[in-house]
Order: sequence, then C-alpha cells, then structure tokens
Amino acid sequence: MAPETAARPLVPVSVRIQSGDFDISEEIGALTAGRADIGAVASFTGLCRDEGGRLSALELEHYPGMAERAIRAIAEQAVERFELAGLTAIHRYGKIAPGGNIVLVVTCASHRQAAFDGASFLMDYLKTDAPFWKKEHLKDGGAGEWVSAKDADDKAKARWRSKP
Amino acid sequence: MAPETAARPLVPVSVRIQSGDFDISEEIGALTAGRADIGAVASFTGLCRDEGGRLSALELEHYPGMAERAIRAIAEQAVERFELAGLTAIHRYGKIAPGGNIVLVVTCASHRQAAFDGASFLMDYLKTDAPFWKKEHLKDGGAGEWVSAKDADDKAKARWRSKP
Amino acid sequence: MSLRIVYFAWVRERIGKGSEELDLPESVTTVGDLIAHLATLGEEYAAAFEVPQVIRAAIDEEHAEHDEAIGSAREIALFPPMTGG
Amino acid sequence: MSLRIVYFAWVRERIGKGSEELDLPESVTTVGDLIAHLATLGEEYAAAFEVPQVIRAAIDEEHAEHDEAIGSAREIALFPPMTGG
Repeated sequence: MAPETAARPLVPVSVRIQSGDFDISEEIGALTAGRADIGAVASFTGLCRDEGGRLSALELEHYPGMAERAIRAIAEQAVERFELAGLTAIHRYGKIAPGGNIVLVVTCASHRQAAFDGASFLMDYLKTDAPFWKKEHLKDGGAGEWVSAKDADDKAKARWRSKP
Repeated sequence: MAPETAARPLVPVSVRIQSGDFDISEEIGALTAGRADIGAVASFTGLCRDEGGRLSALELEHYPGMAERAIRAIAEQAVERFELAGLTAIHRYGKIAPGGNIVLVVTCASHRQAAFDGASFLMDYLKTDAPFWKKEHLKDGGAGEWVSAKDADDKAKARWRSKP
Repeated sequence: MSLRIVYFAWVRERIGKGSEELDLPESVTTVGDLIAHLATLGEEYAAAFEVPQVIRAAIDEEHAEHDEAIGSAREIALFPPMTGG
Repeated sequence: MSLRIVYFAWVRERIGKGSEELDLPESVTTVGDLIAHLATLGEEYAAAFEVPQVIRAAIDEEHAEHDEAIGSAREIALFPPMTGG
C-alpha cells in the first residue's frame, strides 16, 4: 500500500501560462468530473478592456519559469488557507484584443464562501506577485504606455493579512 | 429617438428557472459577446454533493412564478449596488444527481471586486429568499429528509447589511 | 372571503395537498391569523403548523411577515424556510 | 563573479536588451548594490534605474528585496511593479 503523506487527500492544482485561449466550462469540468464532494465552484475571468475605445490591444510580457512558479506558490497558499478541493489558474501572454480573455481562476470547495474567498485571494496576490506586465496598443496607432501598477491592488492584497 | 429612462445604460439581467442543465461558457459568452467594457467576470456554480456517499439525489421543489420574481429582485439589487455590467442567474428544479449543477450566477463588471461581490451577494440572498426547497433521496433507498435551513445562511445574508 | 392557499415542501407533504381554495372567517385578517386558523382544520394541518413561528409566507408571490394583513390577496403561500441555491 | 541579469517591460526597453551576462565588482553584494552599479553603465541604464525604489527584483525566480544578498545567485531579474491578472 502507498504510504499516506498527508491527512488531506491530494488536491488537484493546475497552473498554466499559455498564449492560447481557454474554455471555462472545460476547465471547470476537468476539476469536477467524477467527484461528488464539491458543492461550490467559483471562477474569475479577467478580460481586456478597450478603455473607452482607446485601445486596440494589450500586450502581455512575462518572465517564463518564474510566472508559473509564482502563481503556483500563491495557488498552493489558497488551497491550504481556504481548504479548497481543487484549483486551476491560467494566465495568457502575448497580444490580446479587447474582449479577449487574459486570466482564469477556478476554485472548488465544499461550500461557497471558501470557493469565493479562494478565487478572490488568488486574484489579489496574482495581480501584485505574478511577473506579468501589460503594454497598451492604441487604436490610433500611436505608441502605447506600459500599464502602471495600482495602489488599489496593493491594498486589495493587504486586506488578506488581517483576515483569519 | 427613444427617451432615456436612466442615466446608466441598460444592463442585461437574465433570470431563468429551468429543469435542464446549463453551460457556463455559453452563459458567460452571451453576456460578454461584442463588449469591450467588461474587464471582470465572476461565476458561481452550486453543485449537488453526495454527503459522504449518503445521497443518490437532491430533489428541488420551487414556487413557480415567485421563484423567478424573487431572484430577479435580488439580481436587480446586485446590479444597482455593485454597478454590474451584466448578470445571469439560473436555478434548476427537479431531481439532480451528485455532481450535477443546481445553480449558476454570472456577474460582469469593469473591475474584479464588483464582480466577486455581486456574485457573492446574490448567492447569499438567493439562499434565504428564493422559494426553493431541497429534499434528500438516499442511496440506500430510505425516505430522505427535507434539508434544514442553516443559521449560517442567515448570517451570510446579514453581513451585507453592515457593508457600504 | 375565499382565498387560494398554496403549500410547499414539508408543509405540503403534511397537509397532503399543494393548494386549496378556502373560505375564511372574518376574524382572520393577518398571515398569523390564517396559520392559527388552518391549524384547527384537522390533524394534518395541526402537524404542518405545529411550530407556527418557523412557517414563512408570501402574499401574491411577495415575502410577508406574520403580522402582515391579508387584505385583498388572491394567493397566499405557506412554506418552511427556503433551502435553494 | 559573472551573473546573468534579465530585464522586463520598460526596464528592458530602456536598456535595449532582455538579458546579459555581467562581471560584477566585489563591492556589489546586494540587489540594491547591483541596481546602483548598473545605473552607472551608461545613459540607457541610468534611464532604466532613474528611480531605484520602484524597481522590483527576483533572485533565481524568487521575489527579493533590495537589501537581499546576491550570494551565489545564477540569475537576477529586474523589472517594474507587476501588472498581470
């Protein structure tokens, strides 16, 4: 018999950095198929906005290797802290047009609050800790700016420190 | 020209009570297609658990008419309060096997916190205000019990009263 | 006055029917009065309304408290606390 | 000592390259020392490290503060605050 390495069963955690798109139903199905212990699935999808018609695209640069490593570290914290039953995180890179998907987080749990909190925590940490940078491409063809980091994102991350 | 009835553009709110299943990607696609102002989509799916192998199914009874009306009222509150850009809520009725979908909420917003809060708010209110009742069907064939309402659900709803 | 009353979940099961039309005495003016009146109609009703305070109500498909007046309602629903979602 | 340094986003654009191997003087022992040293290597470096405190760093793919020792690192990354998600 295989030795037990932990009290809790192995929780599937999948982290992918890819240029291609993803399908949310497929990702949720992969986490929940054949399981009857999951009562709650939360998902978050971040999409490219055109900022009032100003942008033709966002270009996402990333640090290969570290991107996957950083998101996996956050994902494993989320699984531990919120006792998740499964988690998938996908972050795209390259040029993404308005309306296109940038990032997906799916969390599974027995109950809804854990699923919501896990997804929200992961997104807040990912925003400030995952090595991705967004550059704007303008509709008028002009040179775009690098998107600035927001104080609001640091604050969103900080609130998890004071919670139980 | 049609008269403007509100300062904000019309926000698509779709509420459905149905026995059949739903596809999350399709529902998200219906809300986001052709739009470039949505930066965040949150979804929540509630699934039937087997409660440690005890259940063969949950049977959902509902009050037709009032079910749709009650969820729509909560949905419109959520749209107003969190300035959502779109919302879909689907609640199934009838017999649902473990692993099957029971409820779906999708919220769209410019930014992530509004999308998360809107979906979480809607689920908390829906749990205590939408006229649905769950009856257990046992795997051993024995007569199942009606699921009891949880104090935790009343508390989850109450926390939205003290928030801004 | 005649009113349509609908029952759900274990309230429906205990009473043995999902709905009925009832003529109510004039003394019944609130939801609470209605529940107290129904509880006198027989064993099955007594069982359904054994603990009146847990019963939730809707008047014409809108949630209503026990002290709310029935007024000119067309349909009153009585049911246990909801467990959807 | 020779080290691989990688740059991202506007740090990379200002310097004009994504990575390089550098021999560092012995006086460079922390991430902060490295940034100060790089800023002296020419106009493009001076522009990239104009405001050193905004620069974020990673040592061998792990986030590192400016006072962290470089030690036996193989790769150091320097970049602006992250804006993914």
